[in-house]
Amino acid sequence: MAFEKYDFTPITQSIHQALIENVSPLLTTIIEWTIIGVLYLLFIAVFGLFLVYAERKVCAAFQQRLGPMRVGPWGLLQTIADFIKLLMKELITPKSVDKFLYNLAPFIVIIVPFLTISVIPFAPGLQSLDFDIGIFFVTAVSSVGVIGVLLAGWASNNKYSLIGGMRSGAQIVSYELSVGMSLITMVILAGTMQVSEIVELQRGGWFLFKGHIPALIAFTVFVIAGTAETNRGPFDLAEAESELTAGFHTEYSGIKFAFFFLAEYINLFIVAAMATIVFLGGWMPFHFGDWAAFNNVMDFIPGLVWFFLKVFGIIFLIMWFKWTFPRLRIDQILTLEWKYLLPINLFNILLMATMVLLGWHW
Amino acid sequence: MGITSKKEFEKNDFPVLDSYEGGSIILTQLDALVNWARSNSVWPLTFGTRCCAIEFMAVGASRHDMARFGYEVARATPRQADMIIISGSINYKMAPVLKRLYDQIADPKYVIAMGACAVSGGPFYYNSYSIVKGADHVIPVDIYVPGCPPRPEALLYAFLQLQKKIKREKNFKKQLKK
Amino acid sequence: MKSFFNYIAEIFSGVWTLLTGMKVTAKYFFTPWKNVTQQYPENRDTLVMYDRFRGEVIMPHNENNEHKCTGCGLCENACPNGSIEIISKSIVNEEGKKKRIIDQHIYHLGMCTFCNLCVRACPSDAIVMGQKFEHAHWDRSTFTKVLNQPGSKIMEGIKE
Amino acid sequence: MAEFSEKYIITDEIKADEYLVNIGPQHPSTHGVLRLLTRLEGEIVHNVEPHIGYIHSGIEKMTEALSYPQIVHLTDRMDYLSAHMNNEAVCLCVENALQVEVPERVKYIRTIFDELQRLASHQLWWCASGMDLGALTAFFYGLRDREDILDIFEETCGARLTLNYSVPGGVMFDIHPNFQKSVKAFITKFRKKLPEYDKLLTDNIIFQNRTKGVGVLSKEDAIAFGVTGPTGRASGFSCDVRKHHPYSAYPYIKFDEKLGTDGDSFMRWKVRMDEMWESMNIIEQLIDNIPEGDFAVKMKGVIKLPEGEFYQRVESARGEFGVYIVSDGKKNPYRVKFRSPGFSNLFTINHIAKGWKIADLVAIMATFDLVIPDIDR
Amino acid sequence: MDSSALVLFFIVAVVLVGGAMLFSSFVPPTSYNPAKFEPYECGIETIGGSWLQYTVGYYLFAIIFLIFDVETVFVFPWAVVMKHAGMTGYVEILIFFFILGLGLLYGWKKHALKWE
Repeated sequence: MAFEKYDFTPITQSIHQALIENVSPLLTTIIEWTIIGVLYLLFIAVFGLFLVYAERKVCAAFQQRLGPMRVGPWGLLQTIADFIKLLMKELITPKSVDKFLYNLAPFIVIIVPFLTISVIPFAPGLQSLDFDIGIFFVTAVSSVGVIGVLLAGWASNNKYSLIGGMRSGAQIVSYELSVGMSLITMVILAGTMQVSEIVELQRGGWFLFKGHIPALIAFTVFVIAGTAETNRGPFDLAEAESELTAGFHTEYSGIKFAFFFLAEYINLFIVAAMATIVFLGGWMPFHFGDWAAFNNVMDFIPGLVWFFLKVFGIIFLIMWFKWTFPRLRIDQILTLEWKYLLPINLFNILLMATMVLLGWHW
Repeated sequence: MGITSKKEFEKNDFPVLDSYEGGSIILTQLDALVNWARSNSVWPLTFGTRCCAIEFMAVGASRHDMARFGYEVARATPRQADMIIISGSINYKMAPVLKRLYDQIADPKYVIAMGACAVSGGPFYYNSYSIVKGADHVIPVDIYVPGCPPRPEALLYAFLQLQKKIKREKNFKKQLKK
Repeated sequence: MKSFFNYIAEIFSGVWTLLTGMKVTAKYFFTPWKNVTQQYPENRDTLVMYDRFRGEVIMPHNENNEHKCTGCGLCENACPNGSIEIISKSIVNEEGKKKRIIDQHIYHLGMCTFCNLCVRACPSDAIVMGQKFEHAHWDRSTFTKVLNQPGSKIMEGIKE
Repeated sequence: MAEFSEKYIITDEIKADEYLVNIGPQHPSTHGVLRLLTRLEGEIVHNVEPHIGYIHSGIEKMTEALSYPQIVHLTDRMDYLSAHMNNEAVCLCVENALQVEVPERVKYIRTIFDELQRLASHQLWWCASGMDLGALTAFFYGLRDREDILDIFEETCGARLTLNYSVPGGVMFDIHPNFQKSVKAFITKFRKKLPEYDKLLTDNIIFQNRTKGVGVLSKEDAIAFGVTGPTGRASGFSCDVRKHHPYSAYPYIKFDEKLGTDGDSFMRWKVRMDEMWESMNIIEQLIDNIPEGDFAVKMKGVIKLPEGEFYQRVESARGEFGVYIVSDGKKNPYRVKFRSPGFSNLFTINHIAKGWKIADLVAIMATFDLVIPDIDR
Repeated sequence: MDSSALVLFFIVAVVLVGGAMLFSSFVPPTSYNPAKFEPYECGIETIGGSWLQYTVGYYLFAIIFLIFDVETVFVFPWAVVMKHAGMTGYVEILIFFFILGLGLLYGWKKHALKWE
């Protein structure tokens, strides 16, 4: 197919070959690691800053205003200014905090999305780690993130923080289940947990269309639960500003607070990317039946562009939730999970299994 | 058109701070960068006392849109805020609270006294027994905005003044001395 | 069984209300040309205040540097918060009579609440409400203003 | 600092599993500098103690040194969201005391301004409580529409918030030539916008779950606590001053008093939303019929009230606002007491927020529509 | 690349956070006053400590969560081989889910799914 020419595998392979022929294997690994590390660091920094900017512009558009305008053209440099300012802001460590845990929390919330992002395939051949249990790895690692929030809430020795942390604990622990189960639904359809293979399986059509009804239900559940997992939108109880001032990060200032902020946006990206990979065919172009001309045109758009288009679509959806709905109460959040999403999910898994068994999917 | 002339609008009459000894170019450039960042991302504390708080909300709202300056990220906790806008009167019971809030803001911090009450006590200057006669008796104030309440454009003008004030700061004096 | 159907119906009606809410915000998102934002520092050239807007108290002077204030002190009395102070001096005019005229009409902009009571009280329309609002300053002492310009005189024909 | 905190040591013991949290003075959802000393058990609110005084400015004492027009100007600063109602209350009180009959035109203008002010206040309440419940976009929509009313105010009175438009004997200026046109344009526009408010929040299932059945104030309690305004009417307590003690142009017009039944947060919300429709109806009845005539009667330079006690109540956006003037015949009053609706409304909070969660406390506060300088003066 | 590269991502994250925090703790301006290092509580001094016994309303949720989380671990392998396991696997998981569902229903009816 046409879009195969955008495959990154030859490039990475040739770099690897060139290195391994000229230098020792150990040095090769070190050089490759350095390149990948720097690339990912740059990607996350730039993408995180861009997402913050995008969020501010999107919410401004929802609210009939303009958003950042005066820093750079159309305010493009706004988040860079914010970042430099936060870097140049005093770090306050209150006397009463548990110093070790207080400083550990930002590390945990950043490490977790960094580990998760490693398995995401951006384009053909552009994936650093390809486990055969990729999906399982994502669910497992991302559940560690809550520990960072809990630690931040507890170590701050502040009442608002503690309440925020505890809320976040209950919430993320619950929604972890829904995320996992909606992924299970799709794993049944795919028959594998390897991320690259899942994308490859969607060459003939995205899983959202292949699995029709149960896939659609799973997608809805995944988006809702993913929003809750990132502590965003109507589920931002952990930092509910009108109740707990700033929730679990009340006592964090300057760059430490920025890391919580950044982690939220990387998590948002990861949720959107997972939805893209599992439901929307990753970097696969959109094909419609046997419209050959249309499909050929679609093929000319590189996989990287497709991937980010879909990711931004989902991110926009999640932002749309945030800027429309009022916040839920803690017991309602748990009710939504345990009385609605979980039974629906259990039922949905069986439905999907039945469909796969009877071959009713496309 | 009842507003100030362009010349007067652009006038910057802030007292100039001394330059570095030896006139270090690198530090001057770094200062310019840091001041650019700081002046363009001043996050206010959500703090409102009287009528001016409503005008402060109006500044944040769609019509005037404080977000254009990058100032819309109102933080509820002083640890993450950069600026207090004292929007209204401060009385003797509130003064320690205001002082404490100001103390808890991480450096650098800026204060805008908005409205007659915060500038001088305003309508409560002569006859009231409980109002502090100007918020600068409690915490140092950077910019004063008269008006009761000042219209949103007046507060936006104060933001511009604050930007001018931030842009002449020298940030690396302390490091130089060491 | 009935409760089960209620459960399903509840989900659908709930989702429907959420979607109507999302429709409202989407309507504004996709019509960005309807934005209501006025860009203040950029739109200064076209910015027009309402003619009754109360921005500050000013004392208009004509081209001969003459004003209408007689220094009667009614505005000082009318002011609820003491923003106006009148300092008058006595001079001897050409006819040899002693006469009290205004020396300084001091106006504390930082204390003024723009209630318009002084303008209403003024019998000779010497002070009016000006429209300047860009007063923000780092030094609050600049808010104390002397309204009558230096060397100004009272206009001919203003009754005492 | 230490001395400061010692004043607030709580006399009864803190139980082992009880959490003593200060909500306020600086808190986004207290709408000012109110301090709620809250005892929590986990998320559950055990007890709420409202502490006021953080914005106390002694207005009642100040009035004893001021003349009556100056008092009018000062009342702007109390309940700044219903500034015109406060102005009008003092003016009516002075006019009644002097037995001055104001022209019909003044009555009409004042009533229209009352209702515009009520609309502006309710819009601000809508957006602020939307923000408290976490719907941030609501905040912007409410303020966006409020700006249109503020434009009308500014065109006629020259101020956006602290109008000081009513003066004893009439109004300060005649209405602007554009006034009727712009008010009508606003009403047409807002009639289209208001259903959007419902779509965005009132019908929303999350919002309904957050507010329905939360913080129920029974009718008996409402009467016992002296709760007035939309908050009282939501409990079924018919307390509309416009209906029971009509003033200005209210006797000439037809309008419904919106009564609720449940007294929960949702009903308080609903009553205010209905009142916005009703306010627009009232304005539409009046706007075309403003009679010609003077906009003020000539008053003496120095207004002196006869000896005696005078009381006047008006319906402000928050409830019954009363002005009680004791005069000893001088140009300054002997004593002035303001009956502010927020004060009585606020102190029901412990009664109805007990046993609810901290998020519900915020929702209850939001639907009470508190303005702290109105409570504290 | 093999899974040892996870160490790389770990290191990158630690370097990012640690580097920025080190930079930020030395370069920016600082000032000292006693109130700055006390807990923030809306501008009032905190009454009582925060590390009290906190009543969590959800310990039952936590227990049910444990059950379901373990169950997820069991279901993942089944989901992968579902296509090959065929009818036998399907019936088995049906029984498994039935028992789980009963458990959830029991908890529901016993009001365990309620924030106390």
